Amino acid sequence: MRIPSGCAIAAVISRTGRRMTGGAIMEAMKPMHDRSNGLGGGFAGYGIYPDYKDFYAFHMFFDCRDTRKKCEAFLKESFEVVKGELIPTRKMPEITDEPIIWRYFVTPLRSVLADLQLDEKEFVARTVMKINVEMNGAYVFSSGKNMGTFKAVGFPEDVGVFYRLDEYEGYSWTAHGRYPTNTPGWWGGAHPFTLLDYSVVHNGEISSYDANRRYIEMFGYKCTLQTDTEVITYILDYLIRRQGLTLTEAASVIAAPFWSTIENTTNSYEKEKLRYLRTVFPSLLITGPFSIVLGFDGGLMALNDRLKLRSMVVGEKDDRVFIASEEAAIRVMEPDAEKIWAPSGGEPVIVTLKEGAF
Amino acid sequence: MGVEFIYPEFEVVRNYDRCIACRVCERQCANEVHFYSEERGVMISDEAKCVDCQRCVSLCPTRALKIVKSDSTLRENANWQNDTIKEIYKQANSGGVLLSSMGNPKPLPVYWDKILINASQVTNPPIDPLREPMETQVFLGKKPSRIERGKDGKIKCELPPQIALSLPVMFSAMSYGSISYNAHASLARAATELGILYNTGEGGLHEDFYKYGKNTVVQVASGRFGVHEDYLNAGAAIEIKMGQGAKPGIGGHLPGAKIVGDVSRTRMIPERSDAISPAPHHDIYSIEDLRQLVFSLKEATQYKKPVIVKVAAVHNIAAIASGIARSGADVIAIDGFRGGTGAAPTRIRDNVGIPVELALAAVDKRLRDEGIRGNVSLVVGGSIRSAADVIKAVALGADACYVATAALLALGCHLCRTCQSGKCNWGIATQRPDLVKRLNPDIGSARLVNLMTAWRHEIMEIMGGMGINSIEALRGNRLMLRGVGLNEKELEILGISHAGE
Amino acid sequence: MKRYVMIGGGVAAVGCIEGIRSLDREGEITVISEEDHPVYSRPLISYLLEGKTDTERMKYRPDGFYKENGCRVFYGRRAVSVDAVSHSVALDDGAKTAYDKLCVAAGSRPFVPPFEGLDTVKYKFSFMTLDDALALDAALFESARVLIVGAGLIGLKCAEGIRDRVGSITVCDLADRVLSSILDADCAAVVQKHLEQNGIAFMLGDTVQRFEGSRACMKSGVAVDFDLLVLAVGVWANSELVKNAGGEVNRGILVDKKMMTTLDGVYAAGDCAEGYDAALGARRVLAILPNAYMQGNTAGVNMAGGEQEFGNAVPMNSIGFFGLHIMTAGVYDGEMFEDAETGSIRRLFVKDGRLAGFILIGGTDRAGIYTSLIREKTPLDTVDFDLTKKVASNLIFSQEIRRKKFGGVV
Amino acid sequence: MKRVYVNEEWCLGCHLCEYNCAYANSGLKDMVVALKDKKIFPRIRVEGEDRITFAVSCRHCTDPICVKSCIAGAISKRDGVVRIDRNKCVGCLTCVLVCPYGALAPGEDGIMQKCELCLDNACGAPACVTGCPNRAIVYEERSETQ
Repeated sequence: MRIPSGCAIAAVISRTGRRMTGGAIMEAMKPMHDRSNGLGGGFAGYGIYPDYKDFYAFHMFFDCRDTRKKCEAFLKESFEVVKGELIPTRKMPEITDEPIIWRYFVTPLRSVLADLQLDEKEFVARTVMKINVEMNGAYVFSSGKNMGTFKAVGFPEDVGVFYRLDEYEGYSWTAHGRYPTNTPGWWGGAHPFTLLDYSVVHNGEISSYDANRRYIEMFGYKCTLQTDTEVITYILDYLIRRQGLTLTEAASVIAAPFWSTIENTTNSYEKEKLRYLRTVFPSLLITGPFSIVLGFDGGLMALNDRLKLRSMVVGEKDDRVFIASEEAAIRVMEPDAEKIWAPSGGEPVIVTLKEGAF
Repeated sequence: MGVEFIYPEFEVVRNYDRCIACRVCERQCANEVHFYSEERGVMISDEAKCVDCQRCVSLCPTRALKIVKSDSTLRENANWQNDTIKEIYKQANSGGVLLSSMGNPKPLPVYWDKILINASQVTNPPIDPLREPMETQVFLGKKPSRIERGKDGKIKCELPPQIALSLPVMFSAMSYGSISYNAHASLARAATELGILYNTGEGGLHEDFYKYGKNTVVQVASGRFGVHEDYLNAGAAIEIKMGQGAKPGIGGHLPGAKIVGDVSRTRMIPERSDAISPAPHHDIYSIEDLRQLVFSLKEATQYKKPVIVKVAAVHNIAAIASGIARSGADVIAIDGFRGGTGAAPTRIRDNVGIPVELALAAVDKRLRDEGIRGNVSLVVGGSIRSAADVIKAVALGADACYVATAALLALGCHLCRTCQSGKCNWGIATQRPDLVKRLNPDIGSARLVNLMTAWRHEIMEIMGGMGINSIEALRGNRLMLRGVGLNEKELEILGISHAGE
Repeated sequence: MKRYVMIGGGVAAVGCIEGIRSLDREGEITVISEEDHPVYSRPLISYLLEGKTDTERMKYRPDGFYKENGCRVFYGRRAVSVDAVSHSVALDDGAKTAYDKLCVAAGSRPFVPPFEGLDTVKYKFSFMTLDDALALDAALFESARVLIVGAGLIGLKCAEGIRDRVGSITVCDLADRVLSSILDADCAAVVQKHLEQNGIAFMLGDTVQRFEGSRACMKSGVAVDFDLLVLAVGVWANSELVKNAGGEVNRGILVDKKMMTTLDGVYAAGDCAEGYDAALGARRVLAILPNAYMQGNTAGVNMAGGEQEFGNAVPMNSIGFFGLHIMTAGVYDGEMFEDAETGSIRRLFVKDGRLAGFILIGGTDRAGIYTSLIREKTPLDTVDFDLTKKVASNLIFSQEIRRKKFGGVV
Repeated sequence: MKRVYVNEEWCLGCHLCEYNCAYANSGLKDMVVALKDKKIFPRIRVEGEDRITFAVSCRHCTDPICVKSCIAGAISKRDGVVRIDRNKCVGCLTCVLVCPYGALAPGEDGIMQKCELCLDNACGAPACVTGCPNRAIVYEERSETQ
């Protein structure tokens, strides 16, 4: 069953790679309290594990100790696990029924990769899919390097406190508060959704969902959660990592310009390229309202659906760029934010770290 | 008479209070049902000849005519129904195979009618097609599976040949010979105006219609009628016809009486010779043979034309489609068991093949399971009756639909299902010049354009309701469909949930 | 501003006025009309007697015609001379009217042979003008015995017009057949029979030797008693004005295809003019109404400075008696093709591969198609001549010609 | 100006134009009442046989010879439309003799009648055109060169 939802999103990045605690982004979610309904909140932080930056950080939920043991054994068959630990949390009345929450810093064994003739990232991605699809009671909710997602059932500001995000420092943060209209109230269903270092927070409900899902599943992705965000995450992974598209090109696939706009494009390569991408990936066009923030290693991309059916504003202050569903959230993070603007539909806003900044 | 007598199926009811004896009915009936009695000074009818084509009814200026089903009945019998008994009589009279035209009229399930479409409420806004752009364009053809870049980092934008359609509908194959010059002219002109394609069928392409080549699919069928190099290069795509939904497993038969003048020249066969297409292509006895034909045709057209392989929906259609998807073909066309025909043995038309809805669902799933859905586009036909059917087909996974019967209806066909007689009173399924001229392509093409324009509006309206503003986001979007009154197995094959789920 | 003068107020003059006005809205037009009536249709006088029309409906143009066309009309005035040098016309009241362009549309007058004893006949009538008709009308009575001298168009139309109002009608003519100017012997016999069936008696090949009061003594020796005498022997063109002014005349005033006489600035049109007959290939007087209008119209256009030729005039007649229609056109020259059915005759005359003339009695539908073949000199090998022989139909033309006729602006 | 044009390629020979014409000019509201058991005298006539048929009605010529030839002055051309004043017509058929298209024929009463484009009857536009099932008769503007 697919779960339609409305939501609040927010994000911040320091282009100079200056590390910020998770405190500010937690505050940003407060004024948008009404956009969530307590059934899910989450954050992604980039640059938070400098000490383990060469290892994939798997954040996992387990239903019981046995599952965890079984999963650890499975991981050790093909990964070197350099560290495994409980993710530190605060006990608080607002957050209940928590599963067992662990993180592992891992790297695939060279011998395994050689045997399978697989690229390292592809192997990691497949492993994540395999655990999530096949291992009952175990769920990988974060799998990138030097980044991590933190999510739970609850209001986002509470989720931040629960995960002690004020104790992490990263160069960029994204956040999400969820308003699902129907939910099993499951922790895995909260945002951000991630695969490798891609994380997506999303506000909207996409009408193209099953067309996108049935297409992307041809390439080994398994949409287990029936949420829009999951499929968007996989689409972006597919386009960027596997097809080698740039962020802008990927944006022009999922929020493709209208044919009439393409025909009026003056730059001939640009026109040919847009026409080509739309013809080649028709099933990855996402319709319906959405605003998303894609987090990746070294940057953020914000994108609206091509009709801009969901609100999203962007602002700047010095080296920082802020993105949120509402301007109020930006003002909380930086009362003096400048140059606030609402990007038009289908126009990606890409912010990357300055060369060598982090 | 006597044992051979079969009571006429229809009655001509003439309201003599209204009849002004203008004799339009007499002049317009190629079956010679009506005539004027000089002695009595009134019009009279021989209803035994009536096929209920409604031509006289439509042209009668005082609405003095109607045709009704005869109520002269045989004793009721749920097992031996009237039609069954009459068919027995006919066969006992003639010793022949019964012939029929147009699609299967039997009360078999129409899955389109058991599928309902979703719409947005609250959580997701419907889109108003009058205010927002709504895209219905589709491109049929193989899609590359990998993005390639040149040394300069730019994407190499060469695509395999594609068929561009302004909406996901094409006019399906009807040969020149089975239908008239003016019917072809109407289809060709309408397709051109609409930015879609029509299909020559297996009868070749009349020289007058080469100018509509950009909007033409040229067909290569087992009889190879009218196939030559210029023909192959004349169209926007080539279709290899392996089978037809109305008569899977058998070829075509156009009687010599229709092979006259331009028809004979276009088909490149002598006048008055029967045009018999064999059941198989005699150079295709297996899937690898098909691959050879696909590539022969591509060679002959410098790889510039997409190749469509059209098959009838039969039991193992998913496996067949999987084979075709790996044969080099660019598009697979699946023709369901309700598809029309200019003439087919009645038993075959009514009993062979499977519903296109199930075939489509199975094929789309199979190709996705095998990861080769992008190798080919899927076109489905066989009684696509409305914009809703198109929407449902696309949501089930079709790239586009083939439409023929609906197009003929727009041209005036009243589904009397006697195309095989060659006496079509509407100027469609005939080669008699006095009948052919009854279809003025100015009117015919305008009506086809009207019909498709109406469908496009409806498609946009329904898409907008679903919050979808481009047809590609609908393709294979089965969550937008729900079944009603379908059993678990049917739902499973269709890949949709039941309404309420 | 040009000064135009018309001598005559009939149909040719109307054609001329309308021709002038098609180019020149300003010029001054003067009409000298001997008759004291606004323009009316002379051929309708028999219908007037028959009761099929009246003097109001006989008006050829609506009442405001002259006013709307800015014409000055002198009713009841006769032109007595034309001075072609000083460009003026003298009227019978002594007045003179100067012109820049003059159109002589003086028509014709009945020709009355010098019958012996004609002066002894008390009730004798011509049948040409409205006044003639009104006079005859006043004289008719139920038992009247009428003798009509002349079995031509005028005499026979007169007979038809008065038949129901008199006791008997006898028509005599020196010619051995009716309508000798337009019918051959066979056709004339058919028409004569039809007229006889409708109560008209004939004495053909015979003529009056002398009148004795109300008795005509015929050359054949027969004596015919009558109450009323109608003289319809023929007409003379009124060409004297031009002749006296030095213009060339023959049977009528000689005009070229532009309707110009040999006098400078002087044109002639209608029954008084002798113009080009395309069917004959020579000039002759075509005293029929359509011709009068078209000649007048051509003259008018040329007088106003335009360029127009009337080169395809042909003799033609449409005439009916008691429900039987007769149409003729052209000349009866060359090979004849006949298609006769009961009660109808169709005779086509073909010369040099073109239709030269025809006679239709009975079936006259679409006869204009034949007329146009003559007028346009259409080569008959470009039409379906076998069909043409049977019926006047647009089916005789090629598809391409029909496309132009019915799909184009004509 | 708009005229009636005929394209015989599409004429079916159904004769509906004749009946629609007769009805339109009958002044009656019901076609049955107007035409039942009556011989019709339409102002448009279908000519031809079998394969070739076409309807003929007044061409409303630029330079109409009927107007010039009418001995009663009953035919005139106003606003591009050639009309006949049936009150003045005496039925001499001179117009039949001169019309190169064979477009005129007498009515039931022997008085001439002709197509006047249904401008004065209840139709307002030619009934033959409206009723033609195959657009063989059209009412439109065409140029001289067309």
